[in-house]
Amino acid sequence: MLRFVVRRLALMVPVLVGLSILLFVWIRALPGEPARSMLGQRATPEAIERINNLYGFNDPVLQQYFTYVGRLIRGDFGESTRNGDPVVSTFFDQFPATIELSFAALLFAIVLGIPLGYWAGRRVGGWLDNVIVSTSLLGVVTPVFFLAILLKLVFAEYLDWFPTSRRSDARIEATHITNFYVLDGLITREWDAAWDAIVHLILPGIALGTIPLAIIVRITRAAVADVMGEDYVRTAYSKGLDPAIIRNRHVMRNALLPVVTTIGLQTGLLLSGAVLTESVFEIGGIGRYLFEAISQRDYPVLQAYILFIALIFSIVNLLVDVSYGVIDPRVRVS
Amino acid sequence: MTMAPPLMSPSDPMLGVDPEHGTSLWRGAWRRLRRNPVAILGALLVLAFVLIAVFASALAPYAANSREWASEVTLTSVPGPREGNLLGIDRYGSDLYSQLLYGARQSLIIGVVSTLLGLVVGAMLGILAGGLGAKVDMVVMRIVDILLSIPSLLLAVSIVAVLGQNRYAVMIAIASAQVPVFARLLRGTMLSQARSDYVLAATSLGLRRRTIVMGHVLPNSLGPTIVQATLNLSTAVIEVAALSFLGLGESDPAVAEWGRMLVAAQDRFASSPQLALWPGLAIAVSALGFTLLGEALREALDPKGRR
Amino acid sequence: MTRKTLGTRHMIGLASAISLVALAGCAESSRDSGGGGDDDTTSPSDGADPSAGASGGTFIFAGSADPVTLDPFFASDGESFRPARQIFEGLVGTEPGTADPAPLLATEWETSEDGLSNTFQLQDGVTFHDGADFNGTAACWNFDRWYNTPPGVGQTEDQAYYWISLFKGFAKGELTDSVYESCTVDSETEITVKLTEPFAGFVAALSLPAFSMQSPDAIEQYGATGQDDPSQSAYATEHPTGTGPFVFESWVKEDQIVLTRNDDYWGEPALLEQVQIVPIAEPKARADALLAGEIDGFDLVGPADIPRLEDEGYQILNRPAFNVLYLGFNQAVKPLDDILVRQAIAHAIDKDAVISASMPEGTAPALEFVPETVEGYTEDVPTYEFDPEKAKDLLAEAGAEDLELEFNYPTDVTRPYMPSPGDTFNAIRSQLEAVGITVKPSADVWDPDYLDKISGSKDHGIHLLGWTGDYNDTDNFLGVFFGRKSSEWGFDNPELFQALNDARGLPTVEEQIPVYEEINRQVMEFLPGIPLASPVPSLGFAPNVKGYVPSPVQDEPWNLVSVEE
Amino acid sequence: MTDDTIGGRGVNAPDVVRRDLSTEALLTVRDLRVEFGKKGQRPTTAVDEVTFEIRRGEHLGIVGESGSGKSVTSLAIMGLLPATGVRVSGQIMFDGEDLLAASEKRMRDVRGRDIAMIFQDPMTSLNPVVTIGTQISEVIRGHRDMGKAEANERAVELLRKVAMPDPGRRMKEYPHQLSGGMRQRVLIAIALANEPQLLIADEPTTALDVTIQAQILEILKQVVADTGTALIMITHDLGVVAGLCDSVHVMYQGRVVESAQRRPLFAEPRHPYTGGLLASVPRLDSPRGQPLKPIPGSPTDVLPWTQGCAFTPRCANRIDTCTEKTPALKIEGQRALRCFNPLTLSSAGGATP
Repeated sequence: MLRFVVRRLALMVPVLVGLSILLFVWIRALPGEPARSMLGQRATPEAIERINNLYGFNDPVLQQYFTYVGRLIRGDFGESTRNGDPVVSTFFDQFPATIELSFAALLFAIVLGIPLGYWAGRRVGGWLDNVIVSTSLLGVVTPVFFLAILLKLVFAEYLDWFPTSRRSDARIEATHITNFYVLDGLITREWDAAWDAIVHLILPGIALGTIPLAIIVRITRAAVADVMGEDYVRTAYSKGLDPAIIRNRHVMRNALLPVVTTIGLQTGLLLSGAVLTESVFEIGGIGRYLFEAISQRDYPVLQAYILFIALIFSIVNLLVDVSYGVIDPRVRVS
Repeated sequence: MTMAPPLMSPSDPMLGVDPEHGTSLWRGAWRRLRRNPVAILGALLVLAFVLIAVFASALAPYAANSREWASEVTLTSVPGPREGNLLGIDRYGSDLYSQLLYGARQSLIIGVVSTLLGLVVGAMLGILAGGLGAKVDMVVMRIVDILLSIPSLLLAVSIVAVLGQNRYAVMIAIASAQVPVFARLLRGTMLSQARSDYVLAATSLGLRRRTIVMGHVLPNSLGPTIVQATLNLSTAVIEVAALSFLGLGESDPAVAEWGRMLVAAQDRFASSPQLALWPGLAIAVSALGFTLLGEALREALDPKGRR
Repeated sequence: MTRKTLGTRHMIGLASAISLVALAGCAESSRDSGGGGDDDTTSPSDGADPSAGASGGTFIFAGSADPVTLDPFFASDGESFRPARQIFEGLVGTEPGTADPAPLLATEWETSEDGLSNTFQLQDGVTFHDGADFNGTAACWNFDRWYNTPPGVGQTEDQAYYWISLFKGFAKGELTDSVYESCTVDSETEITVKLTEPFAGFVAALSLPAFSMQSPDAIEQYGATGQDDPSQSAYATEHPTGTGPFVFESWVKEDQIVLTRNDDYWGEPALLEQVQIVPIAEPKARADALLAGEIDGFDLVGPADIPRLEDEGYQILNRPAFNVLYLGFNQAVKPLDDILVRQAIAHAIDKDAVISASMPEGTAPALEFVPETVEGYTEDVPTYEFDPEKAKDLLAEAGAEDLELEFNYPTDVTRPYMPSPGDTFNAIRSQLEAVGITVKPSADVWDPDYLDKISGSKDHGIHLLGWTGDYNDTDNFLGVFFGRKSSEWGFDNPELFQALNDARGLPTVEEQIPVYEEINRQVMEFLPGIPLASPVPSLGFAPNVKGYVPSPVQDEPWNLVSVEE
Repeated sequence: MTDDTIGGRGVNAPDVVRRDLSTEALLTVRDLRVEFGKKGQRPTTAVDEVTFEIRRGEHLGIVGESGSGKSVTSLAIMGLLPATGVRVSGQIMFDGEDLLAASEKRMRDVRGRDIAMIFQDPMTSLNPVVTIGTQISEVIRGHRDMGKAEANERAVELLRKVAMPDPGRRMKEYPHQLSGGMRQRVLIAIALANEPQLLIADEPTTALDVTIQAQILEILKQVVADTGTALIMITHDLGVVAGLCDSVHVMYQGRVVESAQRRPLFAEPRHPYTGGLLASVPRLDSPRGQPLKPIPGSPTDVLPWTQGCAFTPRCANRIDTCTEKTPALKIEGQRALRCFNPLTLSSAGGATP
C-alpha cells in the first residue's frame, strides 16, 4: 500500500511540472496585461511600463519561468498582482470557504443520493425508481446558478428561512482560527456562530450539491441494480439474514465501489460549480477568486491556485484509490 | 464419472466471434428504445427543440432581436404578457416569445458545433492513445490528466479570454471541456474492445491491426460515444448559460440566447420574474431532452446498465 | 489669502443635493462642533437633533468588495477608503454633502501669493488611537513619510497613485521630480508645506483619504521595512491607527471589518458602539441582504432594486453626482475623424431616452465632460439637440450614409457612472440604427480586456466610458480625458493639450475657473465624444438608520449615524 | 413436526397419519406453477404441474437442461423468487407448513436454518468484500443466539468438516484468495451451518474442474450423511445423480417428464428425453468406437406445453398425438411418465448406474 502511494505521488510530479509549464505559457498568452488590470482606468503608458519593469513582465517568458521556479523552490509562490496579498496566505484564507461549501454540497449529495439510489436501484423500473431518476435528472439539467438564484429567491427572500448571502451573520460575534467557520464555532464553543455558519451553508450547499446528487443517485442506482443481481446477494438471502445486514454488508459494500470513484471525480465539477455558487451567494472562496484572477490576469494567483487545485485533484484521486482498497480486498492485495 | 452434455446457449460468449454482433446490438437497442417511455419523451423534446430551432423564423411572430418596444423598457420596468406579445417584452425591447424561439437556434448551433468539435479532437486523442501503443497512450493520457485537473468552467473562461467574446470562442471553449471526456471514453472502450475475444479472434485470423481497429474496434466504440455526445449536448446548452452568467458570450446583449436572456433578467428577478423563468425553463427542458435521450440510449445499448 | 470656505455658487447645487437626502437626522457637520468656530455649516431645516438618536448599537454596512489595504496612502479604490474615512482624518475635509474643502485636522490655512508655500494651523488636543498626540511633528512626519516612500512596489501607481499623480515624485527612485519640497514644524499647532511649483488644487487634494494623518508610532512599530510591500504590512492589515471617530478592531478578509467607537474622539463622538463593513459584490445581493435584515445599509444600489426597496419602506439616499458617462469616439478610425460625422452621431442620440432606459431616476443629461459640482462647469457650451433628420443630413453631407461602426461596451461591470452598460449600449445602438448607422456590437469583460482595448489599443470604434472624480478639481476630469494624446480618443490636438497644461499650472482656483469654462466650450466644439449623463449613485438603508449624510466624494464619517431600535 | 392449521389449505390432512419420522414427507411440492411476466403482458410459464415429495434423509435428484425450470423450482421452495412479476401457485408444504403462504419474516427464519441452499457458481456466490469467517458466522448468528467468538469457533469447525485446509487462517481471508473448490466448500459449510433439515444443491459442481467435482461431491455426500439432512440435488449431470440420489425427477421445459427411483430410471428410461440424456453421457462400459449420441436440436426448439409435448421437435419417437394434445403425467407403478409414445426397454439405452 505504501509503495503504491509513493509511486502515485511520484507520478504526480511530471503532471504538475507539465501543468506548471503549460499554465505559465498559457497564462502569458492571455491578451491584456496584469499592469492594466492593476491600474484600471488610471493606467497611463508610463505607469504600465514601470509596473512591467518592476514585476519583470517584460522579461522573456523563459526567464520569467525560471525566476518563478526559483522562487517556488524557496517556497515563495509570489503575491497577487491585484492586491499584493501573498498567494499562499490568501489561499489558506479562502480555501476553507470553498472546502466547507464543497463539503456541504457533497454531504447533501451523499446523504441523500446513496439512499435514493439504493431505493431506485432495488427495483429498477418501479415507480419509485422512475420518480427518483426523473427528479435527479431535473437536478442535472438546471443550470447551477439558476438553481442557486431560485433557491435564494424562494427560501431566503420570500420565506426568509435562510440568510441570503455570505458565510456568516455579521451580527454574531465569532472567533476565527482555522477559517472553517463551522469548525471554528465548535472549537471556540461559540455554538451560535457554528450554527450560524451551518445555516449559511445550507442553500449554497444544496445548489452546488444538486448535480453531484443526481450523479450519485444514478451511479448508486446502477451499482445497486447490478449487485442485486449478483449470486452472492442471492446467497445472502438464502441464509435468511436480517435485511439490514443484507443491505449494508452484502449490497451496499459492493455497490459503493463505483460510487466512491464517482465522488472522487466530483472534485473538478464542484470547483466549476463553486465559481457560480460563490458568486450568487457572495462567498469569498477560491472559485470566485480564481474567476476574478483569470479575468484580471493575476498571474501569480492563477499559477499557484491552479497548481494547488491540480494537486488536490490528484490527492483526492489517490485517496479514492486508497479507499477503494479499504472497501475492496481484491484491490488491496494487487 | 461422466462428462456433462454440451448444453450451450447461442448467446454464450465462448462461442467466439459473433458475426452479427454489431447489427443485432443496434437492432436490439432500437427495439428497447421504442418501448422505453423515457426515450420517447426525450426524443420528442429533442425533436421539438430541433424543429423550433430550424423553423424559428416561421414560428416566431416577430423578427429576431427586433427591439421594437425598446422605448417601453425602463431600468425598473418591463412590459409583461399582453395582446400581441404572448410572454411580454424582454429587457432589450424584443418580443420575449420570439426571442425564446430564436434562442433554440443559438443553443442548437452552439451545442452541436461544440460537441462535434470536442468529439473530433477528443476522438483523435483517444484513438491515438488507445490504438498506437503504450508510449503514445502514456503521453496522451498525461495531457488529458492535465486538462481534467483544471476545472472545466475555468478552462472555458480562459479560452474566451484569449479568443474574445464571440460565438466561436464560446464554441471552442465548451468543446475544450469536452475533449478530455471523449478522449478518455474512446481510449477506454478501444482498449477494452482490443482485449475482447472477437478482436483476439480477428488477430488470430491474421488481420492487420489497422483493419481490426477500423473494422471492429471503432464501430463497437460508437455506441458509448453516441451516448456521451447526446449527454454532452445537454451539458453544452447549460455551459453556454454558465459562461453568459460570468459575462462571457455573445457580444450583442439583445441577441436571442437563453443563457444571456436568463442572466440579463437577474437583476429584475423580483419585479419581472418571467424574464428569467422562461429562458431558464427553456434551457432546462432542452437539456432534459438530450439527457433523457442519452440515458435511454445508454440503457438500450448496454441493457445491463454496467459502466 | 485665507480660504476656509468656497463661494456661495455651490449652494444651489448643494441644496439640491441635500434635498435628495431623505434622512431626518443629517444634522450639522459633526466634525466642526469640536472647535474651529466655523459658522457656515449646512444644516437642513428638517434636521433633528442627532443626539436624540439611539446611542450605541452596531451598524453593518455593505460595500462592493474587500479593501485592498487599510493604509490609505497606498490605496486608490473606494472600498479601501471606506474604512479609512472612519479610522483616519486628513488635514482637510469636505463640507458635508459637497466636494468642497473644509477644515478638519487643520483649522485654517494660508497659501502664499506664489502658491508655493502653505501654512496650516492644526487642531489642538487631538490624539491618535494609540494615545500619541497629533501635532505639527506628527503632521510633518506624515508628509515626509509619503515623500520618502522607498523605491519599489510602493512607488507604483498601483499603490501610491494619488501621490504620484498629484505630487509627481519621491525623494529617491525613478520619479524624483516632485512637486512637494518640504514640511517644517513651526510649532506644535502650525506647519508649513513648501511646493516646488504652483499647485492650485493642493488644499483640495489633501481632502483625499490617501493623505490622511497616520500615527508615526504605529507605523514605526508595525510598518513595512526595506523592499516589503508597504500596502500589506502588519500596520496596513492589523494596526491602522488614525484620529477618526472609530478605532480599528479586526479584519477577516473577504468577510468583515470591525471598528469600534473612539471614546476619546476630539469631535462629536460616535453614536454607534460598533460598525462593521462587509463585502457583497452584486448590487442585487446587497439589496437582498438589506431586505433580509442582514445588513443596515449599503452602497451602490442597483437601479432595478430602487423601487423594490422603496416599496418596502427602505431609504434610498442619492449622492450628488460627481461623475460623467460619455460615448467616446476613436478618431483614429475613419470617418470618426470627420467632425460632421461626430456631430451627426450627437444629433442622433436622445439622452433622455438613454437615461430612462439605463440610469436611475433623477439622473440629468450631461452637457459637458465635467459634472455640475466641479469648478469650471458652465452651461454656456455648444449643445447638440436630438434631431434624427439633422443627423441623417449631416451623415449625407459627410458622405457617410452607409456608416458602419464598431460599438464597444463592457460586460460584467457596474460603475457609479455606468449602472447598466448593456442597457445603455442597447438604447444608443437603437438610436444610431434609427439614423441608418450599422452598429457592430463588441463586448469585453471590463477589467482588463475592455480597458485594454479602449485605452491600450487602436482597435475600437465608439465606446462607453466615464469617470468619477476624486476631489474637486477640473483637471481631475478634463486633464485625465484630454490632457495628452491617447489611444482612447485617437486624436492629436496640441492646442487643447497645451490649454489644459497651462490651466493646471495656475496658482489659484479663482484664476482657473474662467480658463476651464473656456476649455469646456472648446471641447464641446471639437466634440471628441458625447457626454451622456451624470448618474446619481444611491445608497440604501434600513428604515431605522438615521443621520447618514451622502457625500459626492464619499467623505461620509459615520459618527452621527445611529440605528434606532 | 406438523402443523395442520398452517398448511390447512388443500392439504389432505386426514391422509397424514403420524408415521415413523423417516417415512413422513419433509417437503411436499404439489402442483407448483411459476409464471413470469410484467403487468399487462402475457405471462410465460417457467414451471408447471410440478409435484414431488422428499422424506427426511432422502436424496432426491432433479435433472434437466438449463431452462428446464429446475432452478426456478428450488428458488420457489426457498421463497427467493422476485416479489414482482412472478406468480407462484400450488403448494409447498415443509414440515407441515405451507411456505407459499408464509410471511417474509417467517421465511427468513426458515431459510438458512431449516432449508439451506448451495448455488451453482462458487466463484460468484460469495461476497467478494467480506471475509470467509464473517460469511459463515453471520448465518449462524442470524439464527441462533450466539456470541461472536462462539460463532467463529463453530465456523472453524464447519470448515474443518468440509475438509478445508488450515481453517483458522481461511477465516480471515477473502473469497478471491481461495480456489473454486475451496469456495464451494465454504458454501457447503455455510449451508450446513445450522444443520438444516433440507439442503438444496443447485448444480454444485458444474462450475468446477472435473478433478474437483468428485471431491466436492464426496464431501457433500459425507456431510449430508453425517447430519441426516434431506438433499435435493439439482443437476443436468446424470452422473452426479447416479452416485448420490435415491429418486430422480427429470424435467423438461418446466414440467416433470419422468420420475422414478434411481435404479429403474437408469436401467430403463421410458421418456425419450431421459433416454437421450443417458445416451449423451460417455460411459466407461460402452463399446469402443461407439459415438455419443447428443440430443438433436437445442432447448430453444420447443412447442408450448399447451399445444402438445414440448419435446416433440427434438424427439425421435414423436407421433402425431404429440402435437395434438398435452400429455399428462401418468403414474405407472413406481414410475411417473409424461409421454404418448415412451421408449420400450429394447430401444432405450438402458444402463446400470
